Amino acid sequence: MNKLSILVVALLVVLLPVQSGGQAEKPAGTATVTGSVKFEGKKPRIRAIDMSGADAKCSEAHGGKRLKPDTVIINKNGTLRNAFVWVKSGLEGKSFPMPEGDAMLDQKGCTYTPHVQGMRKGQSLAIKTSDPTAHNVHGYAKVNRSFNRSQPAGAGDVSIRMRRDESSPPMKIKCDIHPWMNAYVAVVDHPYYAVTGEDGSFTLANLPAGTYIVEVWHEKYGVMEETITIGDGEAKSIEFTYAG
Amino acid sequence: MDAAEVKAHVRVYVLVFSALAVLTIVTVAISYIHLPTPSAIAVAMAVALVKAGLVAAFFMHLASERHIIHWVLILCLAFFAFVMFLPLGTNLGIEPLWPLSR
Amino acid sequence: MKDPQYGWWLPPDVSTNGWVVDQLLAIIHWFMLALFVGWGIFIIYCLLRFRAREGHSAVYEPIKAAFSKWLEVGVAVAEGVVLVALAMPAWAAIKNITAEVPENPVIIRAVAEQFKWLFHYSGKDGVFGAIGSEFISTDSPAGVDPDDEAGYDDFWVYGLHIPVDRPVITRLSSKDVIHSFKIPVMRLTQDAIPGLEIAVWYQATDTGKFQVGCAQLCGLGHYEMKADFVIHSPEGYQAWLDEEHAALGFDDE
Amino acid sequence: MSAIDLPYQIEPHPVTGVTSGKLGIWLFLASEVMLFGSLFSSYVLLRVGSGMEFWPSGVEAGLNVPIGTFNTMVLIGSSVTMVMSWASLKMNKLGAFKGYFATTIFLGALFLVVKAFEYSDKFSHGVFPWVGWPEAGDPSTFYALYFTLTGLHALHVLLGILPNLWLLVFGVAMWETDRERFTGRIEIAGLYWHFVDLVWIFLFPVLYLL
Amino acid sequence: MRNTRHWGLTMSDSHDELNFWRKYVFSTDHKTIGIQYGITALVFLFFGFSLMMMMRWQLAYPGQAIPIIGALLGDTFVNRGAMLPEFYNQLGAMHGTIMVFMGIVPLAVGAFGNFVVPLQIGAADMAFPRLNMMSYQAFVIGGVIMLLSFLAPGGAASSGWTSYAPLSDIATSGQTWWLIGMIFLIFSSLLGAINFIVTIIHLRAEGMTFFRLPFFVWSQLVTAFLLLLAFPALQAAAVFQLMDRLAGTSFFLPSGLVVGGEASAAVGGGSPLLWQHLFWFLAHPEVYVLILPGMGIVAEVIAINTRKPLWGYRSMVYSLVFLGFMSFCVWAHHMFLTGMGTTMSTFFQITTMIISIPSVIILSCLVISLWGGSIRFPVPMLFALAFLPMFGIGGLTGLPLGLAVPDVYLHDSYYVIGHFHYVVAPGTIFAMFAGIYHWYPKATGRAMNESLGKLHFWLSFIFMNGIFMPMMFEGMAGVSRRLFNPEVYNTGLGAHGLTVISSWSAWCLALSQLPFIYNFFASMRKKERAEENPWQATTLEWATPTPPPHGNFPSPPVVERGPYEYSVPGAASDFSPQAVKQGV
Repeated sequence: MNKLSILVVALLVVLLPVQSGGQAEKPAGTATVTGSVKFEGKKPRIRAIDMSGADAKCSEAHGGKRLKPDTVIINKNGTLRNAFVWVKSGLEGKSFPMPEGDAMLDQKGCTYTPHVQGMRKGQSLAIKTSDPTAHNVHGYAKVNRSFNRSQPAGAGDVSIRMRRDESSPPMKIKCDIHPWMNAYVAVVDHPYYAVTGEDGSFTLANLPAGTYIVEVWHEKYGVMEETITIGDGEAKSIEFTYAG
Repeated sequence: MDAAEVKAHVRVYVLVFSALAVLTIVTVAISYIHLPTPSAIAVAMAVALVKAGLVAAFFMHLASERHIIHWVLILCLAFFAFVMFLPLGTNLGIEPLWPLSR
Repeated sequence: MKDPQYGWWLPPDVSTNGWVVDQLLAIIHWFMLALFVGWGIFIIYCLLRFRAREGHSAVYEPIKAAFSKWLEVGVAVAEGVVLVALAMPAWAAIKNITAEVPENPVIIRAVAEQFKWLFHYSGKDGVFGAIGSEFISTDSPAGVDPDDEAGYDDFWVYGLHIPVDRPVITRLSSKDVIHSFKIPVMRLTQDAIPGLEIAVWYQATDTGKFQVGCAQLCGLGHYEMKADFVIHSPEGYQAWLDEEHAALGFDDE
Repeated sequence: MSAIDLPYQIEPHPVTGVTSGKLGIWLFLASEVMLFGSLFSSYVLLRVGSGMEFWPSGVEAGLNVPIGTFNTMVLIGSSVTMVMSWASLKMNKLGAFKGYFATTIFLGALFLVVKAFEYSDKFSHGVFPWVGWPEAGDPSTFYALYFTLTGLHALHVLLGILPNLWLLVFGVAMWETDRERFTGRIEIAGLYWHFVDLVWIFLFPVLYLL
Repeated sequence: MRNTRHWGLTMSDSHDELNFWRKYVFSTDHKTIGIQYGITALVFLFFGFSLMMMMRWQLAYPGQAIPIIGALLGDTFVNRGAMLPEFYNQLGAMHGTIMVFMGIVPLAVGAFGNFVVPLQIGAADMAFPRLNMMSYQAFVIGGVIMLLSFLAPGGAASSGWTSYAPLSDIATSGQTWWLIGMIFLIFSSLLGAINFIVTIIHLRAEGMTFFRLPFFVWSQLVTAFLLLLAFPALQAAAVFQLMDRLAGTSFFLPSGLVVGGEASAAVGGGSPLLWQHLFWFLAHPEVYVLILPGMGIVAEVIAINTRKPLWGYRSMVYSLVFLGFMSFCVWAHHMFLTGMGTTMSTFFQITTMIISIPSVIILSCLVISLWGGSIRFPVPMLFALAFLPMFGIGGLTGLPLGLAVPDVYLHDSYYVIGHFHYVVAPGTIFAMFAGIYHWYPKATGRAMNESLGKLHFWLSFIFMNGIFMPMMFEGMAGVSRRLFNPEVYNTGLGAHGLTVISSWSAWCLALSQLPFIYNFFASMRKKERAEENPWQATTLEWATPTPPPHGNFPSPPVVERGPYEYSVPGAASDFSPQAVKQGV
């Protein structure tokens, strides 16, 4: 089955550029979708994590202070951080250039940075450890193959190649030795995805003209989607609002 | 055993077969009258034991079998009793010491 | 890094029940040693006295038949008596340890998961929020119903903090696989089994900082499944509770 | 293959009064009793552990009692034909033996076919080993046990049919050369077959009726 | 009748045409099968031991690259040559499985049982020769599956040799291979057990009454009953776990399981304790399967080398039978800490104390048998004598573990490891060595070198204790077992010196086996033949030519007296063989 999927991927890689007529070099389009993810309602009660009882090396990395988890972070402007926005449909059959290098996930101070990220199908995820303590990287994949590798202090990167789309919901990556550590990685077949940051906004630039379903995902509040039609050179905006 | 003896056996086999058939119907019939669970289990197991006894005693010739076989089975049944002790070990074993609700 | 309290023999005992275990261990091991040395001397004596050599030959029945019978019976009876004599105090001890229900206990939930212990305290109100595996999530790792008001002041930490001289009941449960709650300085081990909640109690006699471990193989991070075990003075415990409550940061809402 | 003539293969041992083969098969059956004993014991443990009110009876869970009853009859019938085929050999009636023995194999196969229909009916209704018993609102291992126990029993039936088929087609040649030994083989095959029947006698009420 | 064609594997003249495959691979001769079992089991034993040596490196020098081997392993096993915890767990689980199910049981029962039992009872072969061959083949298949499981994604089984559910239910696919391998091994043991029982009941020579059976044969008979009736419980458990892993059932998974923060997909409703009950229902009798044949060998060797009868032969036999019987109702003493109530734990404490009585009687009888003898010290006797105190330590340290209160502290600590290894390693394995040195002349017609044997014995004796005695102290110091890096805990840090002693002893023990391995192979090539009855023994295996012909005895032996008639007053020599040959 795995061999089959490799074969299919290989065939796609070979065939698709031919179909799309060598457009791969320049940006695929000129349309832009921007927007923000708002949060309304009651803020959840989220307790700060005290790592000191579990692993002194973890809490030392934070000067012994407690750490708020990245699960729900509401920005000052009332927007939601760490929401993953991507084009769910409308780009089928098109191919896009692959970014160079691997997607990176760092383990530092017994947390994952970044907490949520997107990456391309066929790309590798390099998981790095900067901590003086042992971790294990446990990917709870539902579509890709699950993995569970331990990574002692000072070990080299663990590199995992993602062979399939897995973005709705993204794959959860967890350290079982430090159960509060988790991260989400969305594997997408195209480059039109974004993660909301400190201002809760996102931009999907260089889209070809067309009609798309844009989906937003948040680990606690789930998914929402919106359909949008956009022409060349146009810029449209979408607002998503989660109710707490 | 000689041929005449075997002929007598054949009659027994037919009788046992009828008994087994009747008992099967009995146990199914009883299940339709919906006894309370404990007595339903008791009745069904009793019937099953009788049937198993018939099969073992006549079809498997245990009734006229040598003692060595009986000893093997007695030993086996002793250990069977131990293995049936197992659920007891789990379910009676755990006695919460304090009420565990909040 | 090496703590001089821990060496090649029993670690310190700071529990009220630990002496029962230590005493039994001592009795049994002295008994074992006596038995071993006794038989050992007998074997060595036999090997020397009855070694094959010129002019020595074996005796078909060296122990007289009647005496032999007696010896046989005697050996069996003696072993039986000794073992029963050992079993009885042990049985009494287990009865005594488990039968008393302590008064005025501190109740703490210990939730095991791959690969850490999480300790759930009931907070200021002394009441745990509603608990269920369906409530387990990233922000409620102990499985407390986020909508239950009794659980608003609950908190959970990765270290076990208890007051000295007060009985502590720990309600053990596990989210995933079988773990085992082991505190060497309390002379205590108890399995945490998914689907069951098992309570143990213990009482500390001295303050200090020790460790809780996991004694049952639970996966690749089994060896890392440790937690701090801090025994506070009564005032120190209260101060710690207040600090944890303040850290919740919910009072300002 | 072994050229050594070991004693008590055909003639019974003077003290135990049985042949080696017969003692061997009974020891094997003793171990089978322990296997099914462990399975039944686990059944009790799981059923009691789940709380009686959450455990469906076979009827409630949608098992077809008439078909189960029919299958019970089939297996009991095959047991009778099996013992009759052995008796025929004892009476030196090879033809009758062949008839009875073939019927035994046929009934065993019929049992498996009916079982297969029951399984596929369950599958088509979305009932698989991994489903609980959703109606009760509480998970139960009823179907898991149903499929495991009946599956293991069906495997035993199959492992009875195959050697029997061999005996009927090829093994019967021995009748001409060594009647005693062949009768002994049929008796041993029969003991195994009756045991399989005996297990079903317990499985049927436990799974279908209780 | 002297046959000098080839050591041990000789057939009678009518079988000269047997080709290589028939003769060595698909043989139905119990002697060949016994030797096949022996060699395969020894290979597995050394393999299991080398797994342990890698683990000892990690324990003594945590986080440091394993010398030489570390560089050869893939990056799912090691990180820059240093062991990863998942690999450590695989090694631990496979070490236990290989040693117990693929090493000692096949060696004790498959090899010694097969080779010696028919000879000692005066039989021509096992009752079912072809079944015997099948059981060896099933054993090899099971063993190969186990070894191949290291290549499965995620590696071999890693949930301990006890494979406690739910951990084993959610483990990587190596566990599935483990279960399939186990089913083959169980099948092999069942076939073997049936064969032994029928052989011993039916094929005894004329005059060989039950109380004239050598104690070794008795131990094999009881062992066979244990295998026959206890293994099916594990078979049932293995079927359940296979269903859990492959068909998605939840026999061992309770409701509300949350793995890695995600609710488990299984419906639940099962019981994790069910696995433990079924497993220990097998595994406690299994412990006696490991030790009883060892006791049998030691009894033989002691009787022969003290030149006098065993003291209390009958009470030893009764104790043996009682021991076998009781071993079925003590299993839950492995489960004191699963939250069972005091009533249940008291019951199992009492049965545990009761079961120790017959083992103590057997050991006492063996020790008292030394009294009044004329004790020779050949290599097998040295191993047999060392067995006595070593098994004594193993048995005695079982006491605190069998009592619920000290067990609360010692459970799952290194003390447990030390305890059962003292029973099995310097206990059973020493008995196995005694057996190898003792029966080697029978199997090959050559004697093993005495000096090398003595070197092997003394080094093994010292280093065995060097490995396992520190573990007792580690357990007392509160170090848990199965820790990849015990130094994470301050108890482990405190006891680190003990770990280093253990590890170095283990590596030295490996080196101490070199004289044995050399001796084993070099002695086969010796020109000089051993005597027909080098130990002047009475039992029947020495009453037939070496190597025994096809069919074992040129003419059926008739047994006249008990197995240990040494130094009989008034007899011509100091041993009176059991049999007189018919027609001589």
